[in-house]
Amino acid sequence: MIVPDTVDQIFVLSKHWLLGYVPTALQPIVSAILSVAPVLVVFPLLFAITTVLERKGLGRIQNRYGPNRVGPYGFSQPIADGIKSLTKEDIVPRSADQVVHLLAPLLLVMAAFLAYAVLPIGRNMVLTNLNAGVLFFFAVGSMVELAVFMAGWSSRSKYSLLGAMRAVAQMISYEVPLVLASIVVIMASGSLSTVAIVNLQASYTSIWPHWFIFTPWGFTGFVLFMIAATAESNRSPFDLPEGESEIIAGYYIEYSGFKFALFFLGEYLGMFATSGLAITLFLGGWAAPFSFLTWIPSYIWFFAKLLALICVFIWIRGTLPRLRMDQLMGLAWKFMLPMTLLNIFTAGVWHFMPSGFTRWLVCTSLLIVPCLLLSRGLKQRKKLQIRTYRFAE
Amino acid sequence: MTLFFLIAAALTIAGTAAAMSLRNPIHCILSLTLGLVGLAVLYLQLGAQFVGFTQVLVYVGAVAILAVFAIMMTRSAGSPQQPAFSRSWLSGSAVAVVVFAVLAWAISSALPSTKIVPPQPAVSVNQIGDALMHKFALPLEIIGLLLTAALIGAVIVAMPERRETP
Amino acid sequence: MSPLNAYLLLSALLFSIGLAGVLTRRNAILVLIGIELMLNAANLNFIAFWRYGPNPAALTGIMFAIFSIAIAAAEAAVGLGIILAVYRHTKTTDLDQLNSMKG
Amino acid sequence: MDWIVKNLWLVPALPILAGAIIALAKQRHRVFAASLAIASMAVSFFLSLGAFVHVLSLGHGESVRQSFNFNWFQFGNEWLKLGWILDPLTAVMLLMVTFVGLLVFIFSIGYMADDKNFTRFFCFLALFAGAMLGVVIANSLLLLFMCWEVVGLTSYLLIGFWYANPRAAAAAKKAFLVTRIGDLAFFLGMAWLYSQTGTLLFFDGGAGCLEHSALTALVTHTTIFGLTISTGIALLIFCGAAGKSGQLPLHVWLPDAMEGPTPVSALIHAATMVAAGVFLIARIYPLMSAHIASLSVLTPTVALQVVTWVGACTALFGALVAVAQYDIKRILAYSTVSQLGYMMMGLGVGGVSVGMFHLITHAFFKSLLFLGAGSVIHGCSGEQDIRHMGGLRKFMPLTFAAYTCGMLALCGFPLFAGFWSKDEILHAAFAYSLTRVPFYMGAFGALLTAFYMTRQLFYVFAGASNRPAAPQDFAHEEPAAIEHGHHAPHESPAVMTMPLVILAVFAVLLGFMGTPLWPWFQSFLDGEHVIFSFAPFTAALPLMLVSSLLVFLGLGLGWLLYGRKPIEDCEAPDALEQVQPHIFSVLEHAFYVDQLYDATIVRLNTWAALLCDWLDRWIWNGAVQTFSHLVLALAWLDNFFDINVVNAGFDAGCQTVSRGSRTLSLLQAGRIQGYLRMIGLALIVLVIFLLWGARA
Repeated sequence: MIVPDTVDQIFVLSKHWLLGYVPTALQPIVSAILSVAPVLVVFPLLFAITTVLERKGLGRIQNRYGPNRVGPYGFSQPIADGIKSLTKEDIVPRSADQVVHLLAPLLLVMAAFLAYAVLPIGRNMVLTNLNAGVLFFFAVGSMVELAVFMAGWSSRSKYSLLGAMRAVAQMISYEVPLVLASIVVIMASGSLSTVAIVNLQASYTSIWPHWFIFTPWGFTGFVLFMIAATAESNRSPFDLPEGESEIIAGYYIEYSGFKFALFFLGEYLGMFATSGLAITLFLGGWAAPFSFLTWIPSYIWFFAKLLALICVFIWIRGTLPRLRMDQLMGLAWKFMLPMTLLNIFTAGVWHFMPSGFTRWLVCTSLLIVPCLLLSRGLKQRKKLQIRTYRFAE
Repeated sequence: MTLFFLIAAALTIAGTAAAMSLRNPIHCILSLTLGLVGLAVLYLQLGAQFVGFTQVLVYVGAVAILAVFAIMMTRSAGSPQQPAFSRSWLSGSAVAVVVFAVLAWAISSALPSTKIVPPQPAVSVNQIGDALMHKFALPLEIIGLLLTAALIGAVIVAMPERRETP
Repeated sequence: MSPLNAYLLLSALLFSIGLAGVLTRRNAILVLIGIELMLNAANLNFIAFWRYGPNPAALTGIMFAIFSIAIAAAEAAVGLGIILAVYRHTKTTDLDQLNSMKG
Repeated sequence: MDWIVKNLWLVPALPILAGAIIALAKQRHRVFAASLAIASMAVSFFLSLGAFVHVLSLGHGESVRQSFNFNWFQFGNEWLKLGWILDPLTAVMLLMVTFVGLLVFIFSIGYMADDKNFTRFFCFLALFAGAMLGVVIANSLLLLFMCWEVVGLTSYLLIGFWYANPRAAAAAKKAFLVTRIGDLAFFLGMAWLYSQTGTLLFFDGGAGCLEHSALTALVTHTTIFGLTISTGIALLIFCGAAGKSGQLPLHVWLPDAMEGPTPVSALIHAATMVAAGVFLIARIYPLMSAHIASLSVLTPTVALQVVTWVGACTALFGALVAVAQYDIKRILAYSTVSQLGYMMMGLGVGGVSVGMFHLITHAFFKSLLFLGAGSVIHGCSGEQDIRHMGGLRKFMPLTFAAYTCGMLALCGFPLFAGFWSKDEILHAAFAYSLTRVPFYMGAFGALLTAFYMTRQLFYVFAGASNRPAAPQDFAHEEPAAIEHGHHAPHESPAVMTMPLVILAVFAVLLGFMGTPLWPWFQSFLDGEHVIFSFAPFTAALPLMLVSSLLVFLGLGLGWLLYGRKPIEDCEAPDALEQVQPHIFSVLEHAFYVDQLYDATIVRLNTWAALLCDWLDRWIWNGAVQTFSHLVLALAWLDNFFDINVVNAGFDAGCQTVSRGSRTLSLLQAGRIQGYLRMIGLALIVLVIFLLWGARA
């Protein structure tokens, strides 16, 4: 089917077409710009959509309408928010550290955007096909914590600092399981390059795709990855740092105006990036779910899966209560970490065992039993501990 | 001596110099991260992607945050009262300068300035993985052991004594 | 000035900056950072020699760099742990005051 | 062994015992002292008589000599033996000494009556007599030497009896020293003899040193200048004798010895002590005359020639000087020196008997003259200068008579004692085989003797009394005479004149025992039978005529110069002086021998003393001082070293160590960055080495 192929590669072809007009000297720079620009455009738009989607979704979950005043069914709400944030006065606390205060949101957004360089949106539609793509993703991902800390500390207020410290602690704790969960896929696929991983999953047996999610370690890996991802992006059950009921707005409390908007942009972009990675690792990236659906262009599949995950996030946000800080930490270090290690172990076992039902049985049991044990361990300590906060003294 | 190299070098030097000279520790650490990112870029330019990304991951992600945490916990976050530099800063910097001079002299005089530039060695993560697993298996194990030991050690050292007398 | 020399000079500069920081900073943490910097300078050397060295395929430079990074991280962790412990006892991280090991 | 030989030691022992007792007695026991001394002397005299008789009875030949030896003390495994001997020589001497001593003792009772040290005087006299007798009977040269020394001591004590008078003390000291020089030589000779012969006994049944075996041993060896050992020893012993008998070089002490009381001079410096030297030579005559068998017996040995020459010179010298003396005792002293010279010459030329005969006769008339002089001085209350005397013939007739007998005997007036003995000497000298010179010297001496005796006689006894109004020089006065106080000269009491008479008798008669007609004395001494014969007499007749002619010539000259016109002015120079003033003054000063000695030996002695003093003060003392200073310096150095180097050094060392450690500790300042800085520097150095090494 030629038509789907050209449609599939429409963006790639158009880029090459456009490059033809560019003098050779500037060739590399222009090609870079051309490939980066669409990403910079598409994902903020997605951000706008998700804000509306989230507010309407939460409303629906909470049995109320979301924003419906602005534009049809409130879908132009983001435009209104955007205008609001642009027009709001940018108040900077006097004692704040001006430079760091300004840099924090920029760094956050930049880190988020950098993450997309590696995600294969469509077939042959990856900004840079790095050999150590996943590693790049996590390297860039780690900058986010620094940005959060800068924001929290530079605004010189107790609440922002406390929120920042909590956010950083949380993000660091969940980065470990995040990485370990992804390692399972890397181990299985044998390569760090996201493109290779997707290509590996692009094949089909009969109509079933070879996605990793359809393997016991793949599925647990996906679940753990998603839990860690939500924690990474400070959303839903893990949004303790900026929980309104806790410490108002957490580390971006002193921000207002456009910088406030940037923080939100950064946060959502971070969420899209981690879910994008989840898609590439576990859900086959731009691969169609079924062999007969491959005619639909690859990027469509990527964004469809992305929207699905966003809905899941919104769904989780609406339903799960907020975790307490020590429960959050305990979950990370006492449940997630062992499970991911175990998952890596089962992936190893899976790899060496001959395929077949026994392999399924063994692996699933290997995963289910410890999961139950570990989770019971968490439930035992029911009584509330007196939370003691103290500095290093 | 491509322009890209110069930019990266300038970035690194600026970041590190600032890291060592700023008064506020937090600023130092942030500038340090900048410097280290510059260094990672240099690694990428040299073709060692894996090392560059690990560098960023380890230093920017972990060490910087750790340093910040340390600063936060030792209450030296605020603008420090005493002067930032130790009393005998002059002699220290003098020693550093002399060291640099000697190393520079050594470098410039020792190596033959071969103009030919060997081709960019293509290194893939697979090759690194293989090397790690085969030729450098033992060091890997040792590093693993060392990291766990360090982990436990750091925790024990930093942990407040259980029987803290009031 | 071959590229290798450039890199070496850069690493030497980095090293001496790190050394200067170590020798002059008063705050223990910053001294630790200075040390980190010196280690990075060494790493840069490794990669530079790997890149422009005779036998890039051997990957020794990279390996060394990786291990060095790992160790540096571990070292930073332990160092900061010690600094915290010292702070807990002496309530200060000022190196000039921490001279109880005086002879 | 007869009783007398065994107990011969009593003769010297009694006077010594008496002397000891008197020494313990108080000064006021004057009678007790005098009587004890005289009694001991008398007993000794009788014992001597017994010994003389015993010797007479012994007969002749070698058996005449009897000696008694005993062990004195043992050193090593040898016994030192002493002993005494009784032979004609001893017997004669014993008789002479004891008899003359007795008479002098008696005379000195009167003479010393006014002296407060009367007992002490007698103590010394007794001691002297005992010692003199010891010398006479000694059979061992050692015993003889010991008694010889005691004699010297007593002569010193007696000469210096009036020790308050400085001249007397000086004279005593001079006498003692000069005789001591002689005694030293005597001692060396004795030691040499002992080393050669191994014994000092004269006659020890064949083993004695004067017996044949020892003599032959001595004669065979020769020493320096080719002299035989016997001659060497003899000469040394002769020096001792010369010292004691006042021979030429050592005669200076005799004239000065007149400072002592007159009896002393009489006994010691006329009869006995001075005779001891001659007796000694007579005693060891066999040694003197020992010669190797090849020489004939008559040729005199070197020793005897020396004795002869010394004797002749002394005789002439004494006579010459006596002519120009003014002091009565000084004239007699020089006459004694001259007569001793004659005795020595007699021994040298004639042999033992000739010398001894003159000794015996001389002892009697010389002691007579001295005692006469003593009574004259006593009478003139201490005046001794003959120019202040005169015309004593009227005041002291008995003394004058005795004195003239003695003077005639001394001059050798025919038929008097002196004539026979002097003639014997002149005869022997005439017959001397070697030279005739001693004879001429002797003859001229005899002439001078006659001359100065007549001069003295006329000065003292003839003419008017030219005593000065007052005594000029107290020093010259006899302390005893001063007490008298009255000026007119008077005859001495009987106690003094009686010995004079006895002596006068002997002076006249004694000569007949040794005339050529009947030479009893000579044969007695030689141990032969005496033969009465005219032959020797007729042989000696011409010589006797010549000598008597000389005597008459001397007397005539004396009478010519001094007899004709009595001497009124005591200050007027002597008649002889008017004739030959220069010679007269030389003679008066005894050839300036005293001055010569002073100039040479005494000055040498003082120089030596000064040298020794200087040496001691500067050299030895200096050495000791420098050494002590050296030690001090060393000690100071050591102290200095100890303080500055050791301590200071140690402290400095410690300080440097502590300072060094302090500076080193600064390195450990506890500041980490300090250490790091140092490590940085080390790095730099290391790199430099590395590269610098690489390039080389």
